[in-house]
Amino acid sequence: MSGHSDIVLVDEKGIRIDGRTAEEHRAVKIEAGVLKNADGSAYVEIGKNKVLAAVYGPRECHPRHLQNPTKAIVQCKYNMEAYSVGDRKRPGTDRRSIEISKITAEALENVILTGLYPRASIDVYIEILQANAGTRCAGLTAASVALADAGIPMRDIIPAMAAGKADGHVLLDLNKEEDNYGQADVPLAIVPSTEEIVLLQMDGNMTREEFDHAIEMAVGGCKELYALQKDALQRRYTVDGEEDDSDEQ
Amino acid sequence: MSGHSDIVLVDEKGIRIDGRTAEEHRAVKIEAGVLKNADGSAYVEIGKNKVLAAVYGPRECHPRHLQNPTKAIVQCKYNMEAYSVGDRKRPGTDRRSIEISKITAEALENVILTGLYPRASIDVYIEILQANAGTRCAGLTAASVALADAGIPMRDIIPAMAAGKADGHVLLDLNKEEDNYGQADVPLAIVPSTEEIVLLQMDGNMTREEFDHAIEMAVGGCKELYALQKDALQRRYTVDGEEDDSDEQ
Amino acid sequence: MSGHSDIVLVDEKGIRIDGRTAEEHRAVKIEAGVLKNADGSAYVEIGKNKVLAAVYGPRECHPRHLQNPTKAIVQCKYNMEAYSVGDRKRPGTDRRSIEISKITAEALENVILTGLYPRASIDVYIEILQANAGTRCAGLTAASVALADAGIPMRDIIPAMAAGKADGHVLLDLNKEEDNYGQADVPLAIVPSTEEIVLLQMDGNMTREEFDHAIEMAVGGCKELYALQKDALQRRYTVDGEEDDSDEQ
Amino acid sequence: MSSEIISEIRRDYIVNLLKEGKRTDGRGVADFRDIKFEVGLIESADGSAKVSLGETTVIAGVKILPGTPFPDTPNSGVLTTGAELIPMAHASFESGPPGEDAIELARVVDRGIRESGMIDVQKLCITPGQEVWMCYIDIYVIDYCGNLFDACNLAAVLAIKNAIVPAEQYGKGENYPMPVTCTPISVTAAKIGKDLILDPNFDEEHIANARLTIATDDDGNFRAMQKGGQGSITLDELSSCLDMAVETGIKIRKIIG
Amino acid sequence: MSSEIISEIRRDYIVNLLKEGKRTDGRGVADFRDIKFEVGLIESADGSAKVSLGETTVIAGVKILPGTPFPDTPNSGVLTTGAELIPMAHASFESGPPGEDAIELARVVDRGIRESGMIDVQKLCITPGQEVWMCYIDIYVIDYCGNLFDACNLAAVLAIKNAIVPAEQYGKGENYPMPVTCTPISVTAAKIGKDLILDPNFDEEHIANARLTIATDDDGNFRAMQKGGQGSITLDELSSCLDMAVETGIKIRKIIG
Amino acid sequence: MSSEIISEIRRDYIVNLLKEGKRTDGRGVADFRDIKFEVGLIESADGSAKVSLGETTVIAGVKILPGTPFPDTPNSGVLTTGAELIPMAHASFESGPPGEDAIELARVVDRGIRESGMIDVQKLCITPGQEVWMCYIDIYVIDYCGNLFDACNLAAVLAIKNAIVPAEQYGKGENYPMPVTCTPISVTAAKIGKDLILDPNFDEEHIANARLTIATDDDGNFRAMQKGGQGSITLDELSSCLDMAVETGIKIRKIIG
Repeated sequence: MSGHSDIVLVDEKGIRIDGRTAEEHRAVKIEAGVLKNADGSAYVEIGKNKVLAAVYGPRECHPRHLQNPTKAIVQCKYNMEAYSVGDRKRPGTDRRSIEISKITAEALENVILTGLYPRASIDVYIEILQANAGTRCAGLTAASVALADAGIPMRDIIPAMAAGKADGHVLLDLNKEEDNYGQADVPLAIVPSTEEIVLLQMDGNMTREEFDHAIEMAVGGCKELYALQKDALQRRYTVDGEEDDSDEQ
Repeated sequence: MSGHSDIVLVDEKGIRIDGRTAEEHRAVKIEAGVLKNADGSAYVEIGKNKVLAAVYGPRECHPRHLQNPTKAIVQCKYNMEAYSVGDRKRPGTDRRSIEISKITAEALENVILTGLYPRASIDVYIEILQANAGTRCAGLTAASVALADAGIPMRDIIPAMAAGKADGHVLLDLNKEEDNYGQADVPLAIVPSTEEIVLLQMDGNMTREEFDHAIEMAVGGCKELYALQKDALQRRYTVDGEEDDSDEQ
Repeated sequence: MSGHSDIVLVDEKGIRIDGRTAEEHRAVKIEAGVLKNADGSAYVEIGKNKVLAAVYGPRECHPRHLQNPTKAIVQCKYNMEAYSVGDRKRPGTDRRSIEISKITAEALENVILTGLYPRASIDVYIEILQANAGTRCAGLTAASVALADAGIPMRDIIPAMAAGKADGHVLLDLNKEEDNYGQADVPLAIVPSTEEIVLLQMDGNMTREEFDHAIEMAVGGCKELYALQKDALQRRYTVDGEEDDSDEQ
Repeated sequence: MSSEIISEIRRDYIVNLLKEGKRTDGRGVADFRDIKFEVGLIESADGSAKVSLGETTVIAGVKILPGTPFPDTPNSGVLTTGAELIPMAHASFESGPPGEDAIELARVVDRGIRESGMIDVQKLCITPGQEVWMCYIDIYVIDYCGNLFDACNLAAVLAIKNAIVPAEQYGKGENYPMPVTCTPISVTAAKIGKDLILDPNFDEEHIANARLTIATDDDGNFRAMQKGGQGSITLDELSSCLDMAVETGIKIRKIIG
Repeated sequence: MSSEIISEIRRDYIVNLLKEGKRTDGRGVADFRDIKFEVGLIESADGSAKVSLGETTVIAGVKILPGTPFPDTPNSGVLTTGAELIPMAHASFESGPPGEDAIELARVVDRGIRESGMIDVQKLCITPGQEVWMCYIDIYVIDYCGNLFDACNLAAVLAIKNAIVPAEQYGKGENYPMPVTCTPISVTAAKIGKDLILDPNFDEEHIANARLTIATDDDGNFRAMQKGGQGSITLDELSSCLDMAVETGIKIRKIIG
Repeated sequence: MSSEIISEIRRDYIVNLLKEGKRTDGRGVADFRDIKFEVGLIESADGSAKVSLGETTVIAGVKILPGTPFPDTPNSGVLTTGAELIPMAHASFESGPPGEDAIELARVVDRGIRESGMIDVQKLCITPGQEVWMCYIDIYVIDYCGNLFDACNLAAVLAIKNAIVPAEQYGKGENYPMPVTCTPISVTAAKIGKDLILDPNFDEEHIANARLTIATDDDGNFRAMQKGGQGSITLDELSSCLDMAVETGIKIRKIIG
């Protein structure tokens, strides 16, 4: 969010540098069940973002002092691979990853029926293979599908998509240039059936009007993504859950 | 203790750069019971040193393998806050803090009736808000008051004060310039009722005569400090232990 | 293994820079039982390498989750002391030490009768006081003697020695210059009674013929070393196991 | 921060009171606790502030040192915000490097300051492309009784406004006040059952299912937000929080001047 | 990686089949599982490859940045190889810094590449003595079903062959392909009882007493080896492994082109 | 180092003997154990010494490298002292970074050397303000049988006196001996009950309630002290310790030459 740029991000016809209109999200590809060992998994591409999510559990909770006698806990690790960004990222957790892992786990815990598995842990691993603005949303979107693929009971599947502002326009699903040189970013995740918000962050500068518009747009984007999540899960099960899928990545 | 300086630290009349005589300590302010959550707490200013101490316990000892079946253990963390010194101090423990924490805990354990609380831990936290030579003594002085404020049974309250040498003079309670450019520093803590030594360090260069003089002076300084510690505790309890005190810092 | 050098490592008569022939190993000194506290210990010099090994155990295994209910585990720490190499080595483990510790433990576990001590740990510590190419072999050689000195039941004692290639010649027991400027290094450890290989690494460039030659040479070197290991243990016990030995280092 | 540490009876009491729009400490749902503050108390810092929000107390200090700019912002000073949940502040806090709660706290406070453009980082350049001022904002929580997000935001903002760039000390010209453009104020709402309250105290915070922190600038525009907790927030609730954040921001700006 | 995680019945089944020269997945003792690969899949990397060896899947990416050479090799680029056993890949893998298994894996893969001279590091010099290309080879195991040594070797080799030195991006002249001289191929044998098999799957790997990894170059010369495990290997077995490593290296070089 | 590891019977035996002024190993209360030493044993170090104090054995090595001075002492070499309580030395020592005992040990040894001005750091300047010699003194305890403070002090002092500044190796002129001005000797007393003894062995150290280490220089002046342990020391006892430290320092200086 530098807000400063000589680049024109939205032209006079309202078209963005990657050819999209304001309300269009990037191309999405979702595959469920792409790993052999994990209890559930998913691969998601949103534009140039490439993300894998894997789920293990419900399983015994380690370390034990984190066990909750009334419900399962949800643990999440969001990790950017070394080659996923412009400069090489040094392996290991950083402050940004820890924050994203925390809010992702909180969002997922909202829909998982954790009460069914006292003392257990449900572990979600998100690996960013390639990053291009919007990885936390892509990661949460993939994690939801992986949880469904693992057969974890949930009250709904969570899609996540950001809206933002660039060149003064409210835009859906910012790409890297819009994120770097734009004026605001609002990642959002909702429970589609109820429109409840389970993840919301914002940074930049928005009036109330702009913000309301952004939320409306992001809710719309989430709903489109939701359809694609369900479609991926259907494809997964119409091929009978066979494990022949990793070559589709 | 560089021992080298063009600065005159003690003038021909025996007056030090901050106006004190050789046997005078810096201005002292002590307040007991300054925090809401801690079981006991104290705030101490000695010259430009500003120090907070908090006590939690006796409470269950973690990690468990440190438990002693015959008495409570005393754990201490001395910590310099990032902005407390000239250059910013990076957060996290360093070797100096670890050493000071160790000798502070040993001194306190001397007076605490640890035998009353087998398997328990008494945890002392010392935060240096502003440092100006003498923080380990100020910290131990504050910790003693915080322990008393927490109602931990002790055979006495420990004051701590250094003597040292600068410009060839033996001086009480070195300030930062005297510490940086002087020739010796002798931090001391005693049990006032018996004059037993519970903390003693020394570095620099002193003859036996100078050292004996320094100890005598430091013992005297400790006794003056002791009166101020007791006074702070009295003030604390004459206001009936009300928790309206943090604004007095 | 840079493989590039202007230095002549082997002259036209087949003599190496330290005066050895191709099949000669460096001078070896082995002493068993050199420490007071350790259950077993050994000091080994191979050329300019100076190595201490100590053994504690069988003793209770920590951390407990590593315990094996059917046998003892063997844990090894190989450590280069700060002053053992040309540049100062920063204290603490590095990736190289971790790898060497792992393969050393695996080799030793091969000959120790671990089944006799379920749930126990046998801990081997190798300290490199001075390094000059071949420390992993010297360390394993010393560790074997230390285990025997500790009275740990073993089916045999392991010697370890490398062969390699420099200036196109296959050579036994490379020294530092040969290791730095030569073309290959093959550390080997065997069970002398059966010629089984329990440690083998190789890096560089060797034809099948050269490699076979190197293995043959290293096996021969190991057997010579084995005689010296047994001799050291005999000397240790003919002085009745008295603990007067640390001055022989 | 698990909710288990509040007893069931206490929880019911709080929830039942809230149904009548009341809180255990007598506040209305949109009321903040008393704000007390002191600035400049740490002479070794270039700026400092101690803030109490009810019984929650935090200290923030700013240290400003010359350093090297990031390659992609060669003419901008560098901001770094840290928050330490030291064990002095609560029996549940442990020694050691910051955990996920402290990291989230520091990053949310940082975003409020950074994204509002509160500090004009262009004015923290010494030699373009070569040397800039590095501003370290370090926040220590010394007494934790709920709502650290807003207490730490206030302490950081006041310490920054109190700060002087120590140019003389480093032979870099005359000292000058930190170049401040606005006063970002964060306002945190907690959702307990279906009720929204502002500035949750310890007990309220620990029975809340969701938390929403919103930072506004002097114009009432939104500069940073963070939803926390496993609970959800409806679009209507979001709208209420936005309204309250703007209104309360105005009030707090008056209090701290 | 203890052998306890394979049941006794499963172990007996594998061992008994092996006595007849058969394996549970129908392979002969010297057969590798299917090798599938895709290169260039990570656009943010300068080179990348995804390799599946049966159901084991790993991704390797190469990042190439300008940096300072080591004082003793002032005209040579710098190689660094890392391997991460991320918890996504197997229930037994834990978060955190690489453990001894990951470190051994990375170092053995590194040796195969480094010691074979696969990369002509002299051609990675920008300004002699001052600036060279730093090549970071990062390997992530995403699905672990046995024989990581060979899968990671293949992924690293393919990612390196796919890599372009990004000179233009840093104003250091024209981009050029990674200077590759040969294709080192590692072949891992496992010893189960008295039998040697190549490319062990998960179950085979966990009941094996010893492991021998051998890397050969295009000429069939030996460039790196690593024996692992508590078991021993006889001189005859070593000889068989050397033969198989050369033969299989030729086959794999054909598969990956 | 808890006292629990010495049995009650052993403790009583030591204490009762001490009442008669006797020690379990036959020494008088102010006697040191035998001091054996060897210098220059580590050729890869620039100076080294191995010291045995009875059965306690430690090795110290000095490495000297060119480096950058601290801004506030631009013409002074830099000293760094580390001590490692490696698990080889005692069953109670664990692997890992130095704990509080090792840190206190290293810092007390460091103070004796630094504060006595033993090393004339001005003579370790290469180019004023730019380049100085960095002296790393690394001490490894290889057999721990009590009184590490004095054993490590001796090993460090002897290694320093043995050290040569390796100027030629770095093209910085001719090699020269470490510029040494005096021989600081530390003497440690332990207090058991009301009795003071010097050079405590393992058992004595573990039943002592307090410890006092005093370093003197060649003139018998005091350069560093450290009281340890939970016990207290009276002013009279302090006076005795000061006397003994001076007297014993003279004796030890004769032994080590």
